[in-house]
Amino acid sequence: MHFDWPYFWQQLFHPGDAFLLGLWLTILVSVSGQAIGLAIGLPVALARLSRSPILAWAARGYILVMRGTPLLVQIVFIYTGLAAADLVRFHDWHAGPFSLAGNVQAGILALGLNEGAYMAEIFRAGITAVDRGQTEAAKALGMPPMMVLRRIVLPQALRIVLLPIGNQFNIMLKNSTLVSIIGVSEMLLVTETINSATFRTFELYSALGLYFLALTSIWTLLLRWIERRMDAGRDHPGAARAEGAAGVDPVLSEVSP
Amino acid sequence: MHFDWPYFWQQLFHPGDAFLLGLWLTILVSVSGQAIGLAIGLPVALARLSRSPILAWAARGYILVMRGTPLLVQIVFIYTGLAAADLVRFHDWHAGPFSLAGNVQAGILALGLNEGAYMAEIFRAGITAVDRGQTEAAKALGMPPMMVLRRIVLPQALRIVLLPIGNQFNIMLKNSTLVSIIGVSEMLLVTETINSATFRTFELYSALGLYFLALTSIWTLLLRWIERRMDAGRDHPGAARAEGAAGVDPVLSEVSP
Amino acid sequence: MTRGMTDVVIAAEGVEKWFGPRKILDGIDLSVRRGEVVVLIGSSGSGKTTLLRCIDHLETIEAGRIEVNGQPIGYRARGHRWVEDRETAIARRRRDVGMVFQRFNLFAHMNVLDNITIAPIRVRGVPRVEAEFEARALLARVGLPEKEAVFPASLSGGQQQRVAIARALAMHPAVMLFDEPTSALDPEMVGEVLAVMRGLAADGMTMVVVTHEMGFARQVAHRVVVLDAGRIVESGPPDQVFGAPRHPRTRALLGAVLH
Amino acid sequence: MTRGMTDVVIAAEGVEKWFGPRKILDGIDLSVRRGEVVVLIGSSGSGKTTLLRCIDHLETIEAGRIEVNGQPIGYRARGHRWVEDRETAIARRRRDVGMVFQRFNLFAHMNVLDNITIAPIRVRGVPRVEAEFEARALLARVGLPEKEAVFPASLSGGQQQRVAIARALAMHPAVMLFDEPTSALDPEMVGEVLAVMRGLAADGMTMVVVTHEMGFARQVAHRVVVLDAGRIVESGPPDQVFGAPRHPRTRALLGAVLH
Amino acid sequence: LPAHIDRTKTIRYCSAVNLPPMEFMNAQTQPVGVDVDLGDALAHRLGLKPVWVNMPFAGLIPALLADHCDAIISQLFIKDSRLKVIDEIPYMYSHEAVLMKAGAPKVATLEGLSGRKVATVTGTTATILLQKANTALQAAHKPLIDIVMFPENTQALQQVQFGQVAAYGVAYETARYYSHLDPSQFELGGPPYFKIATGVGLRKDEATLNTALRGALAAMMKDGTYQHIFTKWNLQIDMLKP
Ligand SMILES: Nc1ncnc2c1ncn2[C@@H]1O[C@H](COP(=O)(O)OP(=O)(O)OP(=O)(O)O)[C@@H](O)[C@H]1O
Ligand SMILES: Nc1ncnc2c1ncn2[C@@H]1O[C@H](COP(=O)(O)OP(=O)(O)OP(=O)(O)O)[C@@H](O)[C@H]1O
Ligand SMILES: [Mg+2]
Ligand SMILES: [Mg+2]
Repeated sequence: MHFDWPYFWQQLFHPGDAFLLGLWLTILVSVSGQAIGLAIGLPVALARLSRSPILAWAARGYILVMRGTPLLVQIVFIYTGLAAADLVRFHDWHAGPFSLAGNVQAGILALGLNEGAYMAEIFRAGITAVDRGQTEAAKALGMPPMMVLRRIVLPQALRIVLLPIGNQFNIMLKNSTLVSIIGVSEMLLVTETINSATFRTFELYSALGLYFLALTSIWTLLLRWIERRMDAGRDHPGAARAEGAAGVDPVLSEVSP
Repeated sequence: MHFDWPYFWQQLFHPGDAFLLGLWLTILVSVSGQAIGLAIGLPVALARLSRSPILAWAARGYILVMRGTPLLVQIVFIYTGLAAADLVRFHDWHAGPFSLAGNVQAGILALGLNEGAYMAEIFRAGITAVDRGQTEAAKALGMPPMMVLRRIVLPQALRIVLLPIGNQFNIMLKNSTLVSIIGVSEMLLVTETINSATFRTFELYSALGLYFLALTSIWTLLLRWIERRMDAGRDHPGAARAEGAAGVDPVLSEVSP
Repeated sequence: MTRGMTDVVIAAEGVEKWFGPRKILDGIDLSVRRGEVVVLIGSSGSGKTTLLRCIDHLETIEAGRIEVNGQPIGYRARGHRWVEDRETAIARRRRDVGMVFQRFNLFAHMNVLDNITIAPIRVRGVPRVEAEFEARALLARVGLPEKEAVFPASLSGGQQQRVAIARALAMHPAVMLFDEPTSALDPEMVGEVLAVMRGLAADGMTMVVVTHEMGFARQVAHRVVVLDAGRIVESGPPDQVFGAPRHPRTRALLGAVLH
Repeated sequence: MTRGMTDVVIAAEGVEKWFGPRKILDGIDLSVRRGEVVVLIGSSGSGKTTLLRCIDHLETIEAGRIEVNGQPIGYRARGHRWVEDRETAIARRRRDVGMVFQRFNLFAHMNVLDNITIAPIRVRGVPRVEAEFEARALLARVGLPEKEAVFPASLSGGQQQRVAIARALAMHPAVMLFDEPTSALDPEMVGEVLAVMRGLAADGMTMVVVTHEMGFARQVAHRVVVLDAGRIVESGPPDQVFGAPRHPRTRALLGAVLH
Repeated sequence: LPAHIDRTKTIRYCSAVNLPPMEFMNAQTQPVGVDVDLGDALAHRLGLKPVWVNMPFAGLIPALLADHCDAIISQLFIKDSRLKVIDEIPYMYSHEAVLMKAGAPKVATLEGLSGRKVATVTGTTATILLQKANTALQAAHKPLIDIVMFPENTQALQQVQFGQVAAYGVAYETARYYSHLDPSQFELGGPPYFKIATGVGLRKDEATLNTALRGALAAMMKDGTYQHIFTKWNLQIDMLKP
């Protein structure tokens, strides 16, 4: 085996600007995708739980399709398929010094739409896990449904879903590599490009793996810290959490790359 | 919007041989990857739970790396990276009428190694969920540790992990698209190839999505049926399951594409 | 003392409640006057909880009608038919009814003061200072003046239940419904909650109380109502119901409870 | 009647057990002769369960030694030091001890017959027919001849505990340890389990029983041993211990239990 | 010029920036190569800023049709099947070849690869030529070529390097580039065997742009810019005869 240590160290500790740009894109795409996923997830969860059969079925359908098909297929479909059918076209978007290429937009949208389905299920589980007694007490006090949701159920559900959502973001970080297929120069595509000039696949991909390991580990530590902070804000950390939360094993809840 | 219905129906109901071969490869790669994952998962889970710190740390490390880095990176690393470092080369493998191309082997191995980490965590959760009283009663009867594991703990853990493992296979089906990057002509790569000649992206990817939706839905129904069958074999379905299982929300347990 | 119709706080007529194929309430007629304390007893599954929930429209009813303060709750007339009201209208009607649950149901993410003030502020639109001023008075009344900044999880069951009573009172309801308010409590804490309820009764609060505390019923109730299989089988002053029960179910029930 | 040393089934000397910084057993000396029934009592947390578990080496001990049938359990001499035995060797020694748990711990994935036969077949190497024959005899003895094909989940608690006793007996242990075998049972089922245990005692089985059933202790025990904070504070025939307790802790304890 | 190009003053080229010497990334991950020089020159001549959008080869035409770029410059061969969906402006010739590991036995024709494993990039003409060869082989009852498709060039190339495939079917220009770059590793597996005109891909509804680009190209040929680029990359054999 040949392992080019100097090259490896170079790539690990002094990567070129292109790679750093890739790192930035990985983070940008992941965070934006997650934000869209969160924004979609809550209304879809509410639709799924709503008494209107149309809303509930629409939400079910969305979740089924998003979770039943591969993300890679969704990415290509959204970027190229929709445009091919003349439905949506992604044009570069400029605002002063900032600009967002069309394929980056499409990648973020695809990741976000996919994530939305998983978020919806997490939110649904969280809302369902809030003790029914809480809702009933709120209703009995004369609160209208939206107020019950906003003031009583959601604040408690949010605590429950924090951990699963946090775990899901690790998956998002890893999934962001898939947008390389539509030419978004995130870390993987940059690495591939560098590789096409240097052919140091082993060293380059080792370094890339370490970068991802660092990202996911940092996030995991951050998540634990956030969790502890939130618990510390309560008198009784254990009791303050609805029981439902205990069912969400942090290990099982993250089950896939 | 232009939608070429005849072309879509054709692709959906009378796909060419290449596509059917892709379907077969998708299934082959998924099932084999899952089998490897299962074979790896159990020993790794046992190592992770073992009292030997070396084994436990090795298992932890394996799980951390596999879950902390993107599958796409792992696939390229295993197929191209290992070969580049002169470590492993995948050569076609022939046995009579059967043959398995090198990249298919690498794809299966990568999926399997990745899956192994997730399987290990599921097995670990399952084993931990088996009531400690069961182990103690078995020890008190004079059973040596391996017998306790084999005759008492594992049979009960297997019932607990059935559902999470089943859900995980859906993820595996979807993840199998990622091996297209190393040239395994599964459904996605075949579709891309067809598309590069016909440019009917929307129709082709719609059909591809429906194929995957069918695969994952069929598997989900099958899984429910298996579960019901297993429960029917017991006197008291509910009680026969260790409580730990209740914590594994089937929804939350599948959280990613 | 004669009371006019306006003094009827709860008027239920021919109330039927079905859960699927099972009739749980079977023609309930009950009227509760202002200032009256009614204790509801009955064996497990006889429909006591369901009746209270129907009065607050936490359950729909399939037949009959229920009026609180002279107005129907949960339903409105549309031509000759009664249809379920809009949720916001139901919510408004529910303010007249205070409900205390067996399992307290304090809002877990809020401290005691917020638990008590949220409904006055958000539902009744009371200014915060005013709501907090009143909440502190209520906390003093239930004997917990020093607990306002504490979260429910760090209170004992008895303390939680007293906060729950204060929370319901903060909405100035016309009637308070109690569903076995002490049965989830350790024995040491039952007394403190019953004491608060005694105080309420003494202040003239209209109350419907489901309880197994026969001592409380004997001392505080103006009327004891016995429910069996969704029907009212006996109703009268505590001395009469406990002293000379007429219905065989009442006798069996009292035998079991007083044991 | 004098008994020789060979008649000592359990011999514990100066046993100490620590959980982290806490000493849970503090110099236990206990010897149990063949055929003897010892009842162990003591307040919650006094170490009763821990002592039983140490005898079966389900817990390690930090000082002292425990012998069963004249041989140490869980440890072997290496030069002048005692080291923990290999797991398989411990497993072999455990066959001499039958253990019945508070929560039964029947194997949930096996029917009753398999629960009883698995250890004889797999551990003792008894042929299946023979093991099943004996299992049926044991089931008859515990009064459940017709339940062999049933799974534990469909048995009542009392039935499960009786199967658990049969399962332990199938290994022909030299001594049976019972850890509060009836305290997880509904009152109706306590009697059936105690009856089986009485039968065992009458047949001359050596038994160490942790229980709060003082009636059983009085009638069946040859000796009552009182544990307090990890020490044996009193030991003697039931009449003496119950009738004229010498130690203040015993008196307090009996006061609480007999109440 | 079309309105949207005129407004933004940029022209977007779709390209699989992975095929040296036509288009590839330099150490600073800037696109360079024959096509890039040409594309940049065309853009400057029209007063536009070039933007290179990188993507897998198979995705180029779908992306152009999806309006993700204004033109394809990516050594796109001019073929009837493509002309049905897009327009192409010819600007050079290309050839096909096979790349092999240094020292491997050479083949005169594709049929000579019978029974061996050959890598290609998805959607390229090499794939189709290999499939055609297979049809011939089948008719002759000879073992077929085992074609393995990769989404991009590097993956395919490395398979040759590692000996996981016998040959790599790719444009002659690329094959020659690698065999010159590292003769100890790579060698041309045979003579160039297929000559085809190569063009800039455009959507059919972009007539204005078509005219503008043709004009710019002609001007470049006239003033020698065109010849200068091909000489720089030592690919004079691929130049269009003016
Ligand atoms: N949501 C529901 N769905 C179906 N059946 C219900 C529901 N709620 C109550 N029931 C049934 O209605 C009957 C009356 O229940 P209810 O809770 O009112 O009795 P209760 O008198 O309060 O009894 P307890 O003293 O046990 O609280 C019971 O048989 C119960 O099983
Ligand atoms: N695994 C353990 N780790 C730490 N401490 C333990 C453990 N098991 C028992 N203890 C402690 O040891 C002490 C004795 O426990 P043990 O269960 O032996 O008491 P016991 O006499 O059986 O009480 P009970 O009547 O409640 O069953 C208790 O204080 C208990 O908290
Ligand atoms: Mg009730
Ligand atoms: Mg104990």
